[in-house]
Amino acid sequence: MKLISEKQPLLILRKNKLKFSVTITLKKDVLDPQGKVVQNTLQNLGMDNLKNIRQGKYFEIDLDDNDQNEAKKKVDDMCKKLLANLIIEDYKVEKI
Amino acid sequence: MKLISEKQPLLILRKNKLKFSVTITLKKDVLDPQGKVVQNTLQNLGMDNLKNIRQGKYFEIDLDDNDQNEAKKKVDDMCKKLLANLIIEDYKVEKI
Amino acid sequence: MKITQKIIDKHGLKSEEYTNIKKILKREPNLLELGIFSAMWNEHCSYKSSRKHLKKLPTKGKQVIQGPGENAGVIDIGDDDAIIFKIESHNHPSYIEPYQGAATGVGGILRDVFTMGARPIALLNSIHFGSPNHFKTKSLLNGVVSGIGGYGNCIGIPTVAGETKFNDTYNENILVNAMAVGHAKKNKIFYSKAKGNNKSVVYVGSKTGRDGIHGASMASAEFDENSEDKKPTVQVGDPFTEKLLMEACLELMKDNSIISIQDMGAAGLTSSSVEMASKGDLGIELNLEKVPCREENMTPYEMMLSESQERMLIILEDGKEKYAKSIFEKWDLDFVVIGKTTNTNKLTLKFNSETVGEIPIDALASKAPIYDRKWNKKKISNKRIKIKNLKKIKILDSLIKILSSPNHSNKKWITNQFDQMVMCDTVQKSGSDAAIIRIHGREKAIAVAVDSSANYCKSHPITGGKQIVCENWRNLISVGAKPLAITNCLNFGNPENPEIMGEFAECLMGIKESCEYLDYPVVSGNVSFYNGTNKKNISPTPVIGGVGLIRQFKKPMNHHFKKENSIIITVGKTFGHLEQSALYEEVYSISDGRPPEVNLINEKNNGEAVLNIINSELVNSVHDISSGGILVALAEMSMESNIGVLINKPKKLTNQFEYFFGEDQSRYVLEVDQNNLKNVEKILKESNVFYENIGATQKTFFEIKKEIKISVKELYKANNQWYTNY
Amino acid sequence: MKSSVIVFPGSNCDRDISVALEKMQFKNQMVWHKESKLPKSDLIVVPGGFSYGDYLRSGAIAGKSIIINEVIKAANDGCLVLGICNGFQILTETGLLKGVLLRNENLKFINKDINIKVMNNETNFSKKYKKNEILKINIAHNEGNYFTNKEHLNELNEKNLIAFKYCNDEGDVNEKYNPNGSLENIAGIYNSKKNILGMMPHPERMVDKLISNTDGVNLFSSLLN
Ligand SMILES: Nc1ncnc2c1ncn2[C@@H]1O[C@H](COP(=O)(O)OP(=O)(O)O)[C@@H](O)[C@H]1O
Ligand SMILES: [Mg+2]
Repeated sequence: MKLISEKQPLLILRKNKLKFSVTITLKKDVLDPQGKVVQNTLQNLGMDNLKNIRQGKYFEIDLDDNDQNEAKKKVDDMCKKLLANLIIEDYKVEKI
Repeated sequence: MKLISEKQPLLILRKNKLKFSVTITLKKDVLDPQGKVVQNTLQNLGMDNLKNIRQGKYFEIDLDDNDQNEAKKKVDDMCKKLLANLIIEDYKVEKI
Repeated sequence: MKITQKIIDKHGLKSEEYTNIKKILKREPNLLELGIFSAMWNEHCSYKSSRKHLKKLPTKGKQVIQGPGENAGVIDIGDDDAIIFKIESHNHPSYIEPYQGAATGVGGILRDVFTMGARPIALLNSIHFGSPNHFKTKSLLNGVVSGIGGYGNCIGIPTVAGETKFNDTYNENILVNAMAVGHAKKNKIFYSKAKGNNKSVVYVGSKTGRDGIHGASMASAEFDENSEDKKPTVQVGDPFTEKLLMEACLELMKDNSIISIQDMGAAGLTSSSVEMASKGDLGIELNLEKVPCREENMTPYEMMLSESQERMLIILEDGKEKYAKSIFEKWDLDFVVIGKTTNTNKLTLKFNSETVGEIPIDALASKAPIYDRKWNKKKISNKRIKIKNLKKIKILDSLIKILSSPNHSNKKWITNQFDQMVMCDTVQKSGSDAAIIRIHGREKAIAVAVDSSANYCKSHPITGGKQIVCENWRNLISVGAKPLAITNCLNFGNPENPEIMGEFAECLMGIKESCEYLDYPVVSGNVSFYNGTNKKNISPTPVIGGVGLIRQFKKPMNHHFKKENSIIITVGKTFGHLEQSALYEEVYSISDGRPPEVNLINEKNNGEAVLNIINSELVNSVHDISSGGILVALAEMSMESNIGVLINKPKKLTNQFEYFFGEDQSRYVLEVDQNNLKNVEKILKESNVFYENIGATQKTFFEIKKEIKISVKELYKANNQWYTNY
Repeated sequence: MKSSVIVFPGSNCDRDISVALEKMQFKNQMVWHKESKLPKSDLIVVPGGFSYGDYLRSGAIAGKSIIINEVIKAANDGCLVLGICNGFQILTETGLLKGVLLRNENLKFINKDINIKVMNNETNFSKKYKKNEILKINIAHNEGNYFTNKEHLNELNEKNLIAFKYCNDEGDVNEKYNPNGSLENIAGIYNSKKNILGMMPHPERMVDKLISNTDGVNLFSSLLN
């Protein structure tokens, strides 16, 4: 807080909570046993028009950061390091 | 294919695959042990600005349907009937 | 598509091998055929480097019903009961994707066992990780353990024993070996050998996707910087479907519908169909458009090489299709007749009635290349490391240091993640020398354990090979079981390197010697070569999985001290071998000394005497003495029950470290009631076994007279914190 | 006493419970999930395991099966229903029991023997136990972390509907002895009519001295009369 400059007080004083969503989906040809069972169940329950379901993961992430680009990069980093397994999964980060 | 009417050939001829996404999140007051552990792990990895993570589920659903509203209702129905446990979860359906 | 050099290389075929293929076919192969050759001639399927050496292993015995060569080995445990078991590696996939790699490893080995008609009753594993300080180790450990549990827990088969080790030799190449044990009726065992012309070939189980295409080649390729590119070959396991497949197969097996059955493991549809035809001296014709596919537009190449999990191939008796189909439909599984047996001795592949590939079966099986690879004898160093030259340490500090090291810490953090009790026949869970599983509804039980010792094998492959068989044998004896037979998983580096091939050849010599002497034949196994990165090979790590029989089961024998004031006896002579020991490794970081000698005569003699004592119900608890010597063995017995010991200082030996931490082989600790002592001594004397009375159990304190005294609780604490703090 | 054990694809403690029931002299039948009729029974058991792989949420898909409607009907007519582990999860998914079972707090599957305390010994399931008796019973689950809303929790407490709580050897109920993060250490609950019991621990694993202990026996013998 010592570094507040005259020019951008608002940006820093405002408690800067940025919120991102991350969706993680299985790569195209990777087996999705969960999605398959869910799909069968829904079809058995009479949902005929249902063609396909794939299941994935979803995260909502709050960051304290001033710089949105910077923050997004961090989320990206989290995905690579932990949240997604890039061998079988893809991920998408979005500001919400 | 015999039923194509003059007025709406395109709509029917176009193989009408509608795609929806469903995100399911835990209600606010429900404990999210997964999110918490993910959060701790990331913080241990040095992600200091990270304030909060909540984990949820994500689905991509393909329907064969002509009417988008109708289809969305069906997805809504799927959520209520199976995908979400409304005691602890909220859901959101979006056309993608 | 024209077959270019690049395509050949990509398939991992050597140019001599390609020339050979052209000679066999008398033409150029097409891409599909090339893919099939590459899968079948691959190390993983053909055992081309190992076969010559494997042949020397003893595989026969009164107890053996089926030795190596089938999906799993089969042994006789009396009455009309048979035990079917095997161990297999899933090292490379587990390094790339630990959860799924380990999970599908468990799934794969289970299929090998229930394919033969057995209901699986126990799972074991041997997992080796790099140094705990290596940045990948923690997530690999987490992923592998939860993957093993994830699959076994879900399918509902108890995971009851295993071993977990850390060593920087595995930094870039972890080992994940899984073993499955099943029970069958002797007259209801199913084999993969096809019989009869024009019989239906049926595909059952999950649909085929683009999983692990060329997984088998991956498992036989060294890792390099680009290994991350090999990602998509990892498969996702579906234990739920496997459970259905298992129940469906076992249900169909009650009837006489099946001629032969084979799971689709490495190289999927290719290896299963070729193996069935080859064993039956038949041909096989497949109509690939009938293969149930998960993805759109899959090509014959993809179908033949896919390694999608949870699939089986069955050859049915005439007229049984409808009945069999009804069973698989009940379990919501695909069931499709995709071809038939022929008498052409060829693998004929059709796609929409067009022939897309045709290869003589023997070219893929019996004519697959065999290499007599060059191997060098290990140069054994004569370096002697004496404790006198080392810096001063204290006995208690050393003990604590060993007990709190990752390799010797209590493994509950791992085993609590496995369902060990499901099926309600687990008499003894993880934590003892061997697990005990009751045969359902009977009074008999089997004991199972897995063991390895990479340090021993590295520094002296022959002795190391000998030692692991003996250690495994000893672990079964310690719970009162008569050891019957083993399975082995041979994890080695690059066989094209003569030093590595030498380690392989010599370890096998050692294994053979012990197995022969102990009448402990090898009935199944698996070889995993090319473990290592960038020319850095792992230490040789053969893993032995043993099965023993407890004929009349009364109460489980284990190593938990039962009472205060019982006498403690060590069986077997203590010489004080430290050159290769837990003490040297954990306290001095020295791990290149020679392993202790193995004396097979003593091994057998001591073991049989101990078994006799257990069977005569003269002993309260038993533990073998292995890594860490007498003191660690005693500490383990104490920590399980919070009963202490009072040990006398040895008289003859001058060096206490040698006495208490020495790793001489063929030794056991026995806890004996005062009033049984005479009878125990009588048996030991009559069997000419060396033994020593070293002290007694006592309340709460772990004590060597005038040397150390510590509460057992404190030892327990030291032994139980590494994993939770990691 | 007639019992029925419902078998879903992926159930894996079905054999274990039927062995236990038969050992305790129940006349037991296995009922396949696709069946639309339940045999006449005094006790229905929904066993442990991984019905439908526990995909989506544990118990969710079994909660939509054909047979489950029959179970609901029977339960509403007062039939005794016991859900063990996955069975408990299924019963909450059907609404027969309120609340949910979340992922274990440490996110790991947990298999071990733990202590539980009998909180209410005046039900058809527990009358052979002493009040506050401490049992050692095996747990084996991924999702045993019981959660419910405040009103329901109050109801559970006020109406004495908590069947078992995790505790230590001495019967101390304390967060320290909570293996999975479950609310108030709850290990099992009754519905308001006390004809339905859902519990995470596996009593069927505790009826044979040779493999464990016999702390589960009294649950079955309570049911017998
Ligand atoms: N990964 C594992 N899975 C199951 N059990 C394990 C595992 N690792 C170790 N164990 C168990 O921990 C105990 C100690 O292992 P170990 O020290 O290797 O035993 P031993 O020296 O008798 O061979 C054994 O009962 C073993 O079965
Ligand atoms: Mg041992």
